[in-house]
Amino acid sequence: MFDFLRATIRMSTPLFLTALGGTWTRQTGVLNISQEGAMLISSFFAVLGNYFFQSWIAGVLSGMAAGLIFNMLFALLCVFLRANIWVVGMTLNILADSLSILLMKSVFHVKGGFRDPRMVRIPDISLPYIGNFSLLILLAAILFFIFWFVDFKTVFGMRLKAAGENEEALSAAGISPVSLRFKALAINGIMVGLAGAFLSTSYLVAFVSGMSAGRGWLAVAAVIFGDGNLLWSIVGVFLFGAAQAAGIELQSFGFSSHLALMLPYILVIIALVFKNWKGVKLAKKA
Amino acid sequence: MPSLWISRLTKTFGTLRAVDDFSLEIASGTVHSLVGENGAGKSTVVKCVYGLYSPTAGKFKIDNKILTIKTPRDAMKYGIGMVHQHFMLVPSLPVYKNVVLGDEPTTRGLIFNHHGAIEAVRHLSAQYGLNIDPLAPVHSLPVGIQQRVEILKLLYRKAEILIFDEPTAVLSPREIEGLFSIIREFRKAGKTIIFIAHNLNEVLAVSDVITVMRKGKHIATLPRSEATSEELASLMVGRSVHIPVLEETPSRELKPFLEMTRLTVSGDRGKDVVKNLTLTVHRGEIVGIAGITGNGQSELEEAISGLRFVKEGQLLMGKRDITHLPPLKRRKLGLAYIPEDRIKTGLAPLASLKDNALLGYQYKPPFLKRNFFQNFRSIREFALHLMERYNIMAASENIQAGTLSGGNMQRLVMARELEQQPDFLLVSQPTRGVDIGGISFIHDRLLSLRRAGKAILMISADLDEILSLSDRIAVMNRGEIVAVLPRKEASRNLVGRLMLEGSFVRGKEASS
Amino acid sequence: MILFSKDWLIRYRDQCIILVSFGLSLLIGAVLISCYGANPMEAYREMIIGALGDTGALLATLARAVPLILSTMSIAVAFYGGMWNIGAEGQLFLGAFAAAFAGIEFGGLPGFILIPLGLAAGIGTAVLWAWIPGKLHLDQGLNIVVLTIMLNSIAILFTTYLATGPYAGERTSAGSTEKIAEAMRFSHFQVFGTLNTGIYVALGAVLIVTVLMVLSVWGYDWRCSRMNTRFAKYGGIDVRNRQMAAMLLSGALAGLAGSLLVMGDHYRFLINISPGYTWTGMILAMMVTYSPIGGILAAFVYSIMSSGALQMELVTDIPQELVSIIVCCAVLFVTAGISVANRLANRIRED
Amino acid sequence: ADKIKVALVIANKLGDASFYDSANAGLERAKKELDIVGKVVECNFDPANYVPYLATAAKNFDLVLVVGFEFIDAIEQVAPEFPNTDFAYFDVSGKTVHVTYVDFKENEGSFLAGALAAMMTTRENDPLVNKEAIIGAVGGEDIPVIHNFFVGYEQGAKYINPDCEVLTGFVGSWSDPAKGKEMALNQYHNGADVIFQVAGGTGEGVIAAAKEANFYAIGVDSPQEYLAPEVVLTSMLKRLDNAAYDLIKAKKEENYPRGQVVSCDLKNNGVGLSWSDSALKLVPEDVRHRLEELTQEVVEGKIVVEEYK
Ligand SMILES: Nc1ncnc2c1ncn2[C@@H]1O[C@H](COP(=O)(O)OP(=O)(O)OP(=O)(O)O)[C@@H](O)[C@H]1O
Ligand SMILES: Nc1ncnc2c1ncn2[C@@H]1O[C@H](COP(=O)(O)OP(=O)(O)OP(=O)(O)O)[C@@H](O)[C@H]1O
Ligand SMILES: [Mg+2]
Ligand SMILES: [Mg+2]
Repeated sequence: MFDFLRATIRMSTPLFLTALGGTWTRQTGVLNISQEGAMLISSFFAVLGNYFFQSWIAGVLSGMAAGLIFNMLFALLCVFLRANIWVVGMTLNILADSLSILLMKSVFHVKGGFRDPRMVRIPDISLPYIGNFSLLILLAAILFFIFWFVDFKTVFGMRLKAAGENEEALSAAGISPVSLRFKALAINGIMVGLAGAFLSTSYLVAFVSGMSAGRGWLAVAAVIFGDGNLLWSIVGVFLFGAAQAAGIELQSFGFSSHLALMLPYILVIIALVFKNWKGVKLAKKA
Repeated sequence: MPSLWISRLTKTFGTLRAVDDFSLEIASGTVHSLVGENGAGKSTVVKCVYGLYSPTAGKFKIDNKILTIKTPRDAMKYGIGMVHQHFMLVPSLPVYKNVVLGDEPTTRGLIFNHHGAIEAVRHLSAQYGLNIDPLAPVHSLPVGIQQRVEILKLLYRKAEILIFDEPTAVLSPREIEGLFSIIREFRKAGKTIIFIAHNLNEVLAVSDVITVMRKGKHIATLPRSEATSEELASLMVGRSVHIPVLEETPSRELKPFLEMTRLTVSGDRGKDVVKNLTLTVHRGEIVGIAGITGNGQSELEEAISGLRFVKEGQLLMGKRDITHLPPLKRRKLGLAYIPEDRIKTGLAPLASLKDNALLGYQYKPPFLKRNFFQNFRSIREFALHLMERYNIMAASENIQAGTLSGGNMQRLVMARELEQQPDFLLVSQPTRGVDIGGISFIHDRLLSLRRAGKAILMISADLDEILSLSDRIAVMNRGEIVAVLPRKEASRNLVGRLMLEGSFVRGKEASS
Repeated sequence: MILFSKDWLIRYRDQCIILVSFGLSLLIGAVLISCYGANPMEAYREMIIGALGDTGALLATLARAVPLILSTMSIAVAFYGGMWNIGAEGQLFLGAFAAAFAGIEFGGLPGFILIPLGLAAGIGTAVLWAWIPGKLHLDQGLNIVVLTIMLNSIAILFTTYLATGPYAGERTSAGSTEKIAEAMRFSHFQVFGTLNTGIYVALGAVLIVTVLMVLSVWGYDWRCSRMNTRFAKYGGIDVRNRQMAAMLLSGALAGLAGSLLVMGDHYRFLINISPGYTWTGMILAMMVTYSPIGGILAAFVYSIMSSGALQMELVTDIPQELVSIIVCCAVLFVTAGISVANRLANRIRED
Repeated sequence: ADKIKVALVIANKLGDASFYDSANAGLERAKKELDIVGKVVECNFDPANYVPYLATAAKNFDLVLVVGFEFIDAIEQVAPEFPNTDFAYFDVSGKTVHVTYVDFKENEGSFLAGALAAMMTTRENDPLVNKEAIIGAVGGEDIPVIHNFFVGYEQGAKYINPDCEVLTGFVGSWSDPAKGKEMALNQYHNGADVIFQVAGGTGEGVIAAAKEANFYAIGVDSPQEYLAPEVVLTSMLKRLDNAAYDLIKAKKEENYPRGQVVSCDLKNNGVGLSWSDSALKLVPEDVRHRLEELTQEVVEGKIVVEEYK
């Protein structure tokens, strides 16, 4: 049970980091669906930075920078130019996949994956009772309190929600919703960058093409599940993280691997249906 | 005491001069009203003052000091505040958060100081007798109170000059009285108030000075003591007031066409906003629904057109039960509908003019061949026909509808719906935003439909329009029809009073 | 504003933006190629020679285009009606497996029954799989993008399970079913490619959908539903049913793409049967703003580029992913261009 | 004379640190030592590429090395059309005109891996193992060939210790190392202390898990000890590199085994465990000795290693 919890936490961490910022962008009224791409591209850049500077800090920083730039591209198109978020988001996801391979081929001359013994893994820390875990998990826990604090206690958190609910009210009060959205997306980008760095330089120290493997999407699902509420998003994150961990755990009870691996996806659908079920009668209303 | 100077203000939208070389001095500590017809430029003036529009030319001064106002924030800096026609509130947040949004009290510059905000709001509320619970969530409040929240926002920002753009349009009479006493309270406290309203009685009741605008120009400024409503009206229109064009009702047997029986309809928040409404529209008559905006008219029109679910009651059209029919079936039975919100409902701004013109005809010959294929030639011809007949100015029928000017968008919707030769026309705010020439054109069209024996239900906030066009006038108040009056019995005064105080005469004249 | 007074420009505005964007992206591609130290003109020429240089290459390019065109159309029809069906990939997989299933289980039947049966199984299963998110979205208001993404994973895992477990073929160590009955196969036109007579079925389907979108009143209804749902309802369009129809049609096309891959290209279900046709189809459909004719053209151009990409990679060492990057850039340019153009044209009303 | 031109056609991409990279290593070595022209053609797991890319390669090269079970249909379709080109199809046995099949008995190699794991897992005085006789194996996608590894692995383990329990699991992807790591940790927590990875890019996560949680891992296809010399016991090699090199050399020396089936098994060192320096340090002398005996028994046919299905 304890191991299952630890696995859940590890598997939730990238979703968690992504969903924290993602919830904020959602609060400002922009659902960022390019998270999968942002995570992948920042995984790559985390490895790149790590390799060139042989320092995990440089890796994490370049991962965050990549996430930031990627999200700013999204913001430029969707917030500033008001292009359709689905079109831009989907395209950026696909672009990130191809771009990571192109870059890997250009820099490392391989296309499938890259590793090098000189790279430095993000250190683990060790606590009594709890044991070893990545520094980034500790950071995520601290970040959670910061996000919680900012979201519920500060002026900034209040304005984020106002931007999503009635942007005119906010601009009438002299605050630009556009700049708030840019800020939220920037924070989101940095956080996704952390998630990407976690995948490629903490879980292991290598980049494998396509290694984000749907985690960005699960984070988006958690954000939609939370519907702008930070705590509900986190509930979603742990729900989906636990489902992923269970997908592994169940195999040791002899479940067919494919069926066990479907679990998180089925759970997302069930969770969404339960949370949003409107009943047939209401739905009939025009 | 500072007074506000507006000096030679001009604001153009494209080729339109919405405000034209307008100058005015507003003395401090007074209530200064702006009056004028729809589109006279009143809102544009105050929006320029508040920094929502940047003037094409002109200056603002307070005590001979030139103001640089680029954004509402700049205006607030000079103590200028505005209560918008549409409230700028965040519904899910409580009152105090709405009030302080953008200028939040903080501890250590970061943490939102809930306690401080609540106290500040409570204090202000008590000081001006506004009587508001700072903790109530805004969406749970009635409009009158929501408006006070808007006012609190200004007070909180220490506004000295308060602008009210049509604040009474959404209020009940009791609430209007409340607002006026608040305004008087402000004046006593030395604040300057700029007040815009269409109802001249209201204007006369609350103002110290009244300025008349017409077509963006300054026409006259009168002290309250020298103003009468007749004089103001003729100054506003620039000619003797429009005489109703309605010819006598032909005395023939009236056949009911649209029958609404005990309709109940819920609003977006789930509250019943149309309650138990019964009304009949006959062939060959125009029934006007008068009422202050927000009394359930929008929901009623949506219910009749099929865009909103009818909770209880029955809708008959030509003896057919249409209560739960989809819009298409209603259209087939002869309904045409000119919605209140032309841009959000009446048009698809990103689609071509042609596509917009076709809506409602798409399944009819000759636009449909073999029941399935679109006949592009006749669609194009139809669009061109509408453009010509209704004088829609556009470069081409392929242009995006959103690129048309506001007036032309109106015409497009109007043209499309009228061209259906409907048996029943539901029209909401037929001339809102339409210029003088357009107004009489539209009125003529409505009347000729009536002559052709069609049934027309007209919803309008413009009392004069209602009075001049309707055979019968139904007055709506809080989701109910409080009276149905034949035109002969409907005086401006009576209808106005019914609109405001529905319950006062309910029952007496509510039968038809 | 003078720009918007020329009628042809108003009419073909989007097409112009698309062409310019595509040109720009080719330029970006050229810059990237130069970064590899290669001559862009030469690289592009290799690409075209590799794809169209001889009959074999041309047929191979066509073979590649068939599933891609179907996928593009599948996405286009859904998006055109305002349904963000990201789930076509899963629909394709299920359709493909269902067709293979029919071909294995009912292998004894004659071809004139078996072929329609295979197509019906493939299309029907995919339609059913598209119906689920359609229903949940339209009637329950769930987010269709997340739903369809999740359903993709489920469908792909499930078919993989079937193809490696209960329906695993012999001697196919990598996860694929048995070959389907001979009678159900569309025959290949040539040895070095998988172009097969199934292309006629594909052409028929594409034609039908194009007619639906361009010429029929459904196309109009879809357009209105997408551009302004409220407006469409107001005008008497049954938005819900039309959008559901778009969704199901999208599923049908994806299912057909899958069935043809099984019945024409590989004669069996493979667990990696689609390398992401519908994802590519999605960016192509978005690049041409869901226009069916544009989609066909774009899919064909893309097939040329990706089919020639190997030649290019062999000669110049430039990764094939370049092609996908070029197209993604084009989509971004197109969306940015169109939203800027819309904003220029539509005055933003401040009140 | 012209240089010999060799193409290596692979189903996915290079950079998996195992299967394809191993074949590529052979090609690279041949390029260096044999003065040939070599190119790699990557098909990116796109079934639409298999036939045309194979055909393009066959047209332009003298010898085409094909790696990936995915080509099973493609090779039957293409090879007969190019009688002048030599083909070598790795990892599958079959019969198509002049194609040379290079069949790897991964089950035999896996048998040794299983035996090694079973011997290590109960070893006393080794801080990396526990007392329980439990070992693990992590696969990428759940496909038959991976089961073939597992069958041999399990048989080897049971041969050493009939009570040895073998945990197996699949990640469902060749490119999700994070999940691979979780899978390995899960098996570790269930008592497994030697885990065999057969998971491509995903397998990197298994090795990362071993490094972090301090248990043993066994690599696959290529010598993977370098990824974590302190915990990777050895790797179960499929010597695609040697096979590729030998075939190219044969081609150059004009004794190419056209149309034959070349079996790569324990006997001819086509599969086997890699004994790099770090492996020699980790695996005790007696264990290695026992493994050599087992190898001998398999080679002599005293032990018959089962195949999947
Ligand atoms: N943002 C805008 N873009 C284009 N035209 C505008 C805009 N705002 C106002 N107008 C036009 O400017 C003119 C003046 O409008 P304004 O809103 O000031 O009138 P008003 O006197 O407030 O009318 P009402 O009594 O109806 O509120 C009108 O013709 C209106 O159509
Ligand atoms: N972005 C644009 N592209 C093309 N034509 C435009 C654009 N904006 C305005 N026009 C045209 O310029 C003319 C003047 O526009 P303007 O907004 O001033 O009209 P308006 O006074 O608001 O019209 P109305 O009185 O009908 O409301 C209109 O005929 C309109 O069609
Ligand atoms: Mg106004
Ligand atoms: Mg043990």
